[in-house]
Amino acid sequence: MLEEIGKTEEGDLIINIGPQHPSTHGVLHLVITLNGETVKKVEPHLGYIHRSIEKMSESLSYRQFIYATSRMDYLSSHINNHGCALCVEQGLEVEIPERAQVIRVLMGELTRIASHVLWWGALAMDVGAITPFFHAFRERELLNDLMEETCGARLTMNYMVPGGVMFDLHPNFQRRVHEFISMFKSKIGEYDELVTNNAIFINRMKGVGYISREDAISYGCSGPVARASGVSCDIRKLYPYDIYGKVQLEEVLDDGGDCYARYIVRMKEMQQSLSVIEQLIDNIPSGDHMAKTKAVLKLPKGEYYSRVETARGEFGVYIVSEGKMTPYRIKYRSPGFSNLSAIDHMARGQKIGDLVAIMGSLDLVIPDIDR
Amino acid sequence: MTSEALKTAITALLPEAAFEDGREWLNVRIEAKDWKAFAERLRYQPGLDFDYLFCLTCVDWPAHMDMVYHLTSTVHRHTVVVKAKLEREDPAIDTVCDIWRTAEFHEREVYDLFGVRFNDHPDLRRLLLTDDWKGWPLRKDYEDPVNMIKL
Amino acid sequence: MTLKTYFSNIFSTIRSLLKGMRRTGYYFTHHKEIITQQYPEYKPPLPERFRGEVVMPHNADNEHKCTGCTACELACPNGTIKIVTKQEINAAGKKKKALDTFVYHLELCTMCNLCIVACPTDAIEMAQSFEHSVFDRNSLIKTLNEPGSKLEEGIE
Amino acid sequence: MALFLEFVIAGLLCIGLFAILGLVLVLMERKVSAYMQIRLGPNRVGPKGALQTLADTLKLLSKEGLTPRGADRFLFNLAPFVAMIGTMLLLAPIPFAKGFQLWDINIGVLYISAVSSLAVISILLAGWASNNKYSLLGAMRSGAQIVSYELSAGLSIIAIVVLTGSLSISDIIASQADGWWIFKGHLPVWIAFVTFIIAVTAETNRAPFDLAEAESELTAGFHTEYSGMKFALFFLAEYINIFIVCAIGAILFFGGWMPFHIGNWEGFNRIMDYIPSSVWFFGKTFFLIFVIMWFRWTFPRLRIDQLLNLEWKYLLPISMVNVLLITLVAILGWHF
Amino acid sequence: MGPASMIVLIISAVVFSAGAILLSRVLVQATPNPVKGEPYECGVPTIGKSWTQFNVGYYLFALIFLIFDVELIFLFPWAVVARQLEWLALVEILIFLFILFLGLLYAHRKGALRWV
Repeated sequence: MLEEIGKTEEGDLIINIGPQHPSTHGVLHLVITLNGETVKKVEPHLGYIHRSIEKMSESLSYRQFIYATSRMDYLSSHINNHGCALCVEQGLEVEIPERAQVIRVLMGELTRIASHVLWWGALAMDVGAITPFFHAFRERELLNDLMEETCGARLTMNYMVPGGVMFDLHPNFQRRVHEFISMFKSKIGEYDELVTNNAIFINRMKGVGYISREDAISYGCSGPVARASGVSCDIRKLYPYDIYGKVQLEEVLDDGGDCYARYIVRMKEMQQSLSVIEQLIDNIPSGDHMAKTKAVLKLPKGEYYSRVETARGEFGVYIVSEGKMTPYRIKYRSPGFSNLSAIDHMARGQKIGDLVAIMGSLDLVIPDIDR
Repeated sequence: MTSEALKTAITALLPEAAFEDGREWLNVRIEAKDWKAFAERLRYQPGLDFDYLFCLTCVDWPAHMDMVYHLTSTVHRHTVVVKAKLEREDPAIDTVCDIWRTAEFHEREVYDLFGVRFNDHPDLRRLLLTDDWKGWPLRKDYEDPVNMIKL
Repeated sequence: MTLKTYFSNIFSTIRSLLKGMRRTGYYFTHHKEIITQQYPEYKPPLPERFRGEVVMPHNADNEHKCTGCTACELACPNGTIKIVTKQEINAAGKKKKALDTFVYHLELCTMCNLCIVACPTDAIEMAQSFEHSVFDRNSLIKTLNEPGSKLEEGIE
Repeated sequence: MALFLEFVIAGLLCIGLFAILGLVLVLMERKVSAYMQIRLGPNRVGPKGALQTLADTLKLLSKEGLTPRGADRFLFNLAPFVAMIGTMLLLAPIPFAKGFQLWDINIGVLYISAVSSLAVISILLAGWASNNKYSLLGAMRSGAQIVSYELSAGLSIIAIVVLTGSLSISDIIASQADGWWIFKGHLPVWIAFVTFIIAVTAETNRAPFDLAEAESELTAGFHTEYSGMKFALFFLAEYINIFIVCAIGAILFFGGWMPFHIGNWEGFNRIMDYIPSSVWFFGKTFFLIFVIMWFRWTFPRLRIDQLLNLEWKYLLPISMVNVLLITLVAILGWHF
Repeated sequence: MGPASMIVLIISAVVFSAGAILLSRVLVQATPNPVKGEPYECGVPTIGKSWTQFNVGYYLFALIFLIFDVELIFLFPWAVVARQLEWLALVEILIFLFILFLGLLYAHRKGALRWV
């Protein structure tokens, strides 16, 4: 770090933002070089909560390692678990009952809404409006409650298992999802009143943190960050898994490339998720919620890669198997890691207040980045 | 492009490339020294346009190491997996972070956890661990009596 | 910037701000929308599937269903469960392995539910308690089978 | 001796007012924010949480006051005193009720404009002396911000002065005996009022202009390093400042302690006179305080360049033109 | 109470502040600790000096303010007599504000009001 001072010009200020800072969601540590209010360089220092989940997973069986992935991107733990389960199923070559597939997709979309709602509140808080954060939690709380009823946990679900889902749906599930849908639809207008149409908010977001389509691809961005730059990258559309191929889903694209575009993309994505839920909730096929699998799972020697679309983007699981009870090597391709790497590109030359807005618009979850 | 067409295109690019049967995607095994030039071709040659490096990692085998690059094209939607074998003693390979910017972080992570040196990387430092950390944690022979809990 | 856009800017800004104020003003005056729950006085009912801690139910005769097969111990990703078995002579006069102590490390448990799923005899289940904070870490190490308890009849 | 006793009583009264206002305003802020955020807010200490701020004060009293290493200790300790003195001095010309005024100075509004600019000095001192980068940035920001917004605040005060023809606060109130300026003065007074409210929100470092302590960027801005009682003093001074600027707003636009009168409706006016003048004063002031709190709990924060744009490209030109309009209204006698 | 109130107020402010600080000094046993004395920067040691040369952007606004604030002071005496002077006041202020406005326009054109 000492040599960095030598590289700076007179009048530059090096400031640490994070790990213990009120605006970094989690414990992101950014070392930024400032000139007055202008950001000259942003350098993320990662690893503050690195737990080496990849190394841990090497000593866990194929049933066990899934629980750890809930703790990576804790806001889309369902979808992370889904990706892992898909990867193991790929190796086992089991057929998943349709009921389980529908339940998985439903849970995934509910998780996406819950995650985006939290992001919405957190972004508003980053740019200084604190009230929306509490309003966001009202909706998120409903979702957590109804997921808790079926899965038994509110955050780290561990509900998806190789072969299906751990339990069948709770009898109240459908009714409560309907309640949520009608409630959410009545509240989404308030979101626009409080934040989306607010002139101060629009001014804080428009033209801030621009990233072009080419750069977004080169930086490996995915999810809403890439789609806001016009990169079509929705795994649910491009490489449909489970029953995503059969539902009506529109990929939300925007070519703004700035924070406001990312905001709009996520807001529209919530509507899309809602429409997927509405399509499926009354058509859950009856049947088993889980395929028969062996007590001890062994993946044949080889390599398996599966990817799913989490709330933050493309989550990939790469398993190298030696045919043993535990994987030889697991690599998690986390969306936040690549998205974060673009932050220097986005924030250079902007104000320090913009940097906070950019961080919010990237929707970073630090355990997902540090793993 | 289909897997077969990719195979012919890649053979034309790099005759030494060997193919492994991937389950889903075409797996190409190359020599580490060929990687940089090959990567540039993959990225910029019309018809291939592998512009999206969505996964970069390393696998530590008992006798050697494999760098694994998952590449896809947002134009043609075809995917290829490139693998390069490295020595376990002092592994090194050319960086590709000037071709795919995302590689800068991913290569730092691999350096951090596996100790693979990336030639010409602009900023090859530890990313996750502290700067004074000893050893490469994701290698199979890594032992850390302090931080690892044996269950 | 013409004078017209200058003023229309001002008006649209003020209008959007007033709309936001109307929304917060609505909540300020409508107290029935408040969602705060008064925690220690009011404890919301937890769903029956909520995963709070692993318990081993015993019936009225102080019998449990655990055969000591260690399926849960193997299923646990964190080494939360340690099963100590003993040799026992059953009614038929045959020597048989049986449960001696079922040690459960609550401090290591992540409530992943894998042990419950793995149990062939449904001997353990998840309880809804969640207020686990204690002053001494050792008090989180629990023995689940009660003293003097034995295996229920007919469970193999 | 009697004079000395008078001074002591006046001083004690001011200290008491300070303390009580601080407690009430902090509680009010927390309750307002809670209801807007569909929460209950403090409700454990005392009836409906009324004693919460008292408990917080006791907590702050029991905290160790830290001075960071390398800080300029003298200036660091001086800053909260400057903040308090600047705020306390502003109490002098404020009439809390009919005839209840410490000093009926004949240049009251000028005095207020002059003394209120002391606040920026305390913030700059605190930020500079802390040896902390966040503090320094926050102080610099608020320096640029507060001095800018003083202009439009001053111009909107001048608008009322043009109408009344006096700088004395008691004269300004007296001129509103037959109706408050906000009702008598047509559109220009409304523009002046809106400008005033925006400008004083910015001058007191309140959201959406709280850049000096933007917690998502600079953790706590200029008072990052302050803890214990020194922090409490800053906090107190901030809230009393809000009270005072709202009191000024009430005096200029809503007639201070003057009851609500309509022209020559004798009966109605007499009924209104039965309500004590202090109730009128505090009612109006607290209404304005509520509006400022309402802003805070609704809006996102502006960015520094947008903040200065708002002042120099919108508020200042508009209030300059507005002064012309007001002069026209005053000369033509268009006000009621 | 007259001008003496200023002295009373200053003394009471000092007494109040000093009293509060001293009271907390008496109540709290200080437990000094080198980590407590660190300047807060998110739990990371500060890199470089805090007191460095600072961006000129902030001071620019202070300078412009100075010009305008002095002009503002001139407005106060004018405002008091404006109603008596009637049309003369309007003409006078029109000229005055026009010049001021030109100054603002000049500053704007020069880019002094643009944040750098």
